[in-house]
Amino acid sequence: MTKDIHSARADFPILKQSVNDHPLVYLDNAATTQKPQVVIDALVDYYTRLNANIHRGNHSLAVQATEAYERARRKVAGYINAERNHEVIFTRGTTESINLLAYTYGEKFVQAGDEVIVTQLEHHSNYVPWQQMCLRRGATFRILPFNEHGELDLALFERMLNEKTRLVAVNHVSNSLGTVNPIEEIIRLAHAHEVPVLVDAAQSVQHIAHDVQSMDADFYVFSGHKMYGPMGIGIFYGKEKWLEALPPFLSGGEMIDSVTPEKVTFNVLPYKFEAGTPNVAQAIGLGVAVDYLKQFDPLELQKYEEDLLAYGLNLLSEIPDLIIYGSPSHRSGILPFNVNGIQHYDMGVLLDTMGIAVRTGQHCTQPIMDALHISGTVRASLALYNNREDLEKLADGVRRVIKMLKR
Amino acid sequence: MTKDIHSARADFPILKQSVNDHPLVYLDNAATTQKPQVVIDALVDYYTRLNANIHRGNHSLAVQATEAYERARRKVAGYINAERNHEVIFTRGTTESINLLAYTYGEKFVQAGDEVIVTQLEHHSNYVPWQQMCLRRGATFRILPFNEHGELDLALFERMLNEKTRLVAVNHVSNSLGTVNPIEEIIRLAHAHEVPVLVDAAQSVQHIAHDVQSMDADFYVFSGHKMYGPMGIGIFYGKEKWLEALPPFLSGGEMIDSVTPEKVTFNVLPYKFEAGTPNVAQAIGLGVAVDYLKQFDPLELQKYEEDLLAYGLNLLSEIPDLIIYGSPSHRSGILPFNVNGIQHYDMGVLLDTMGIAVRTGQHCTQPIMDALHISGTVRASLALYNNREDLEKLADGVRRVIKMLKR
Amino acid sequence: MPGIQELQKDLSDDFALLANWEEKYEYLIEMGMDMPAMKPESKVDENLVKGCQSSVWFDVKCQDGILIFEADSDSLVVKGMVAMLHKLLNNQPAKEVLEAELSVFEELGLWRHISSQRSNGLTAMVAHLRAEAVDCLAKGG
Amino acid sequence: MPGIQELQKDLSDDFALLANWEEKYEYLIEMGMDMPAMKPESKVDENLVKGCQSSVWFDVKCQDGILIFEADSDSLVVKGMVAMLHKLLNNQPAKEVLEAELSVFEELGLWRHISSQRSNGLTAMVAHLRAEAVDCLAKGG
Ligand SMILES: Cc1ncc(COP(=O)(O)O)c(C=O)c1O
Ligand SMILES: Cc1ncc(COP(=O)(O)O)c(C=O)c1O
Repeated sequence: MTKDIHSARADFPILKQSVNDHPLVYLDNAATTQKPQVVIDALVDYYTRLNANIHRGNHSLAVQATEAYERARRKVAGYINAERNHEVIFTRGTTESINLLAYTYGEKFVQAGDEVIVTQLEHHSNYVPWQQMCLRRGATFRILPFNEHGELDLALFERMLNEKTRLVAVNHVSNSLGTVNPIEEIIRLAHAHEVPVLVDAAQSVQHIAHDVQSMDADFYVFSGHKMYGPMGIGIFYGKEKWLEALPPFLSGGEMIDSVTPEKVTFNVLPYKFEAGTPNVAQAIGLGVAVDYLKQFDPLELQKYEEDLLAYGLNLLSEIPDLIIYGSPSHRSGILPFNVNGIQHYDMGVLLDTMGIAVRTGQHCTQPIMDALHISGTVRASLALYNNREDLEKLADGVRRVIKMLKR
Repeated sequence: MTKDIHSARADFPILKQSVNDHPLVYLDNAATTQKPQVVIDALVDYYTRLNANIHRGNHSLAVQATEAYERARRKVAGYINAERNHEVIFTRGTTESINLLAYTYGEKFVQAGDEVIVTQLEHHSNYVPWQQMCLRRGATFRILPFNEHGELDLALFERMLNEKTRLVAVNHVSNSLGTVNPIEEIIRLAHAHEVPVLVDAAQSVQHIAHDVQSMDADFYVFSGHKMYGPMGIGIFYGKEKWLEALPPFLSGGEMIDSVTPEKVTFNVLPYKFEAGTPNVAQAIGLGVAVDYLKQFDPLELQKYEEDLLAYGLNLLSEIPDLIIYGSPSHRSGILPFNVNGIQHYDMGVLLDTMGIAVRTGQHCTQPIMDALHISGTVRASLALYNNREDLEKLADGVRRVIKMLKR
Repeated sequence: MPGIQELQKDLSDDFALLANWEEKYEYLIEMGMDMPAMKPESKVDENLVKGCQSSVWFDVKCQDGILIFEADSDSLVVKGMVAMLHKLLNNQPAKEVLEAELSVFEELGLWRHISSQRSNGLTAMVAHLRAEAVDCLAKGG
Repeated sequence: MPGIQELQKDLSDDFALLANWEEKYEYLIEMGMDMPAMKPESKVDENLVKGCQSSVWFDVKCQDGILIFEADSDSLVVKGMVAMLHKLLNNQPAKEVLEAELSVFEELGLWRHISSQRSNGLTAMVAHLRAEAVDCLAKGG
């Protein structure tokens, strides 16, 4: 039995709130999603019944906490269909995962004159770490631009790949435009040149495909807090052969096998990359978020969210003077817009007075804004608990703001 | 009105549990402490009422969450008496804080031939990052040994300091022996040679002095989960002049001011060091833990814990064949021991059958174990909710284990 | 010229008549639209109080210990807030500006979400005006 | 020689008589003490199943498809567990060892905290014996 998507909203206690005397309409899900009660309960349960430092302890709490933590890893591994559980590393979030790779891969595999390719559609977190790594290593930082639809040009990408290319870092879904990039095709082309690919799945893992084996991703990263899990937990997935080849990133407790003043030997995977006390509570919470998501039929969920997005785009496009950015053939979860003559910031503040939460500004994607020659957008972004009414309120709100400001 | 320390125990719900059919006696506090109900409630409240991504948002939830996060920073800054709030950086924990410094300070200030001093009393997390950094930079990794009391020799330390020394990294309290190191004296000596000092306060901030200005620490790091706060949050404090001088560590969202393909300018302190979505819930939880701690009179709290330690050491020392490690003139929170002929591991497992949680093994301090020529110890460690009865149960338990194993 | 305290009282009385957040914001935005326009040539970089999502310009002069300023913003909401500051602090003695407790902002609750913005916030703007007031006093003294 | 299933049943019956965790552990430790001693010369590095906090040695031989082994540990608790494995799996056909469902460990719950230990855990030991059983079958077949 799969769970009915329309029943989801009731599982999220924060959505019952009023904000500025209006029932909350939460449309800032690309920034962070809200949490179902089961995830909140899992945290309470952990701290009330189970809390202990894990792995090295042999008292009962430590053992149970260790088991719960490793169970969470297996759940995540199952969710993204990793071949092996130890290919799943817990980090703090997408940003840390990408930095982990930029430091370790850079140190081991990138030399002066080499090239790294990112796209113009990236979040700063999948842009700046590569730019900085290229600066450190004397490598060339190359940027695949997007076209007038907000899409990447694969023919151009293929021409950029060459024997100096060491890595491609690309998001599956753009957090700013919602473009769904042809990730399988990108990976296939890169692999044809024996170049590994990092997939930034921060905006895709919770909405569309998330099978790392079928897309053949070498590295795959995302944040728990954007997929209904707690803050402070994220995933760095890597194929075993890569994880074995990379040096460790952070060092300290937990990732050590043995230490002498002269040298250290490192622990096996996944521990080699998990220095210090792990975020046990948050990992367990993420496991529960995965359980929550797995109650839904994945295709039904995807269809529900796609229909919702189409409905919202349609409502907005009927508003005079409203511009929607990008027209990719496949878009997920994001409604990016502006109204001529109205500052995105003003739109956000005034929608908030009506209890409608959207985000405004650059969304950590200055390269996109620069390419579009704008200072920012209003961004409404969807989650599984949103419904048509939310989008109707958004469209009504936008019309009211236009009336307030355009006199 | 200050809170009575004897009332503390009732604030920690997990302590009401039974483990293996015995009421839990939790003596693994150096690994992680339990959480008072107010901290658990703060997490629930956050996710039920406030959850949003912070700083860049201008809807009400985002603003309130931002305020709560920055309020937590101010609370922590007040607690450690930082001169400026932006000297307090949120990280995942002590280990990340130390790695942050090792990477950034190493890159900027350490050249081939330079020297870094740590002590033989360090946790792997304050040992391996420096060792690895020295390997990367071609610097010399120097280790100040401890003497037969488990204490550092300051005269020797002074002789090790020279014009090539770039940094001293030392813990305030050893997590393995409980030695309280003469931190003011160490800092004074280092500063006389113009060498900055990192204080690993993971085992001290919650028990003894925590005034960074009076000890004149250049860098001061600790973990929330060891001071009654949530997992997944820690602090990296640095004097403003140092934080301004250091390059950023992780890059990505939040720590950027502006980005072009060629270059990036970084945000101001503290954001320069906080890449990616911060652990908002956990930071707020840590702020509440600080509030909780501040209810007690600090001197009374310290005295209570000191008396408890003395009481416990005394009880243990009466047990035949029991060895207590170290005899420092000032010890905090830690009871490290073994019984002749009994594996520490067996002691831990069998105490656990009686509901007594201790830790056994190396405690991430292999250099200490190697120096003592042992494979590990049993470690009982204290928190403010422990009482004399806990220690009596521990001593009784140890006697029963001896009876079980020595026939 | 009424004092800052009196002006604050007037403002809070005005706002008290408004029924809900939207009306309050509407009133705020109107105040911005009614504020005397800034000379275009004053909108130069050195007058910019740089913000993250919107820009604010302040052109501040000091005449005999009195602070006189023009201001503008590309955001109408921020401009409304600027207009409130203008109503309260323009043409006031620098000394008064420095000592004023601007409780009305807290009291109305209207811009708590603006005030905490990192750079273009109320705090930044007030800090800017206070710094100018200090300079003005220094000159005068 | 009784089969592994039968032996498991016996063990769980024995443990069922014991009142509490301490007694169960006492019984376990006794089993370890009663296990035939390992030849000191067999305690070499290649027989070590390396652990984090305690060491376990296994010296496994294969005779006509039958697994024969000696074992020891410097931890009495682990040695007790090793003795249980010895009681169940020593002198059993490699094929049986490979196919055995060692449910008794789960059932008794006694060593859940040992079994999840990273390296010196039950899982590691069972995996070691299974690998030896595979070798033994390969030789035999
Ligand atoms: C002295 C000391 N330093 C560092 C650490 C590492 O702290 P964390 O695991 O929270 O990063 C610990 C924790 O065990 C410690 O006791
Ligand atoms: C596409 C993308 N990548 C990376 C990130 C950074 O994620 P986090 O802030 O959780 O580290 C985000 C979040 O905004 C994102 O949308």
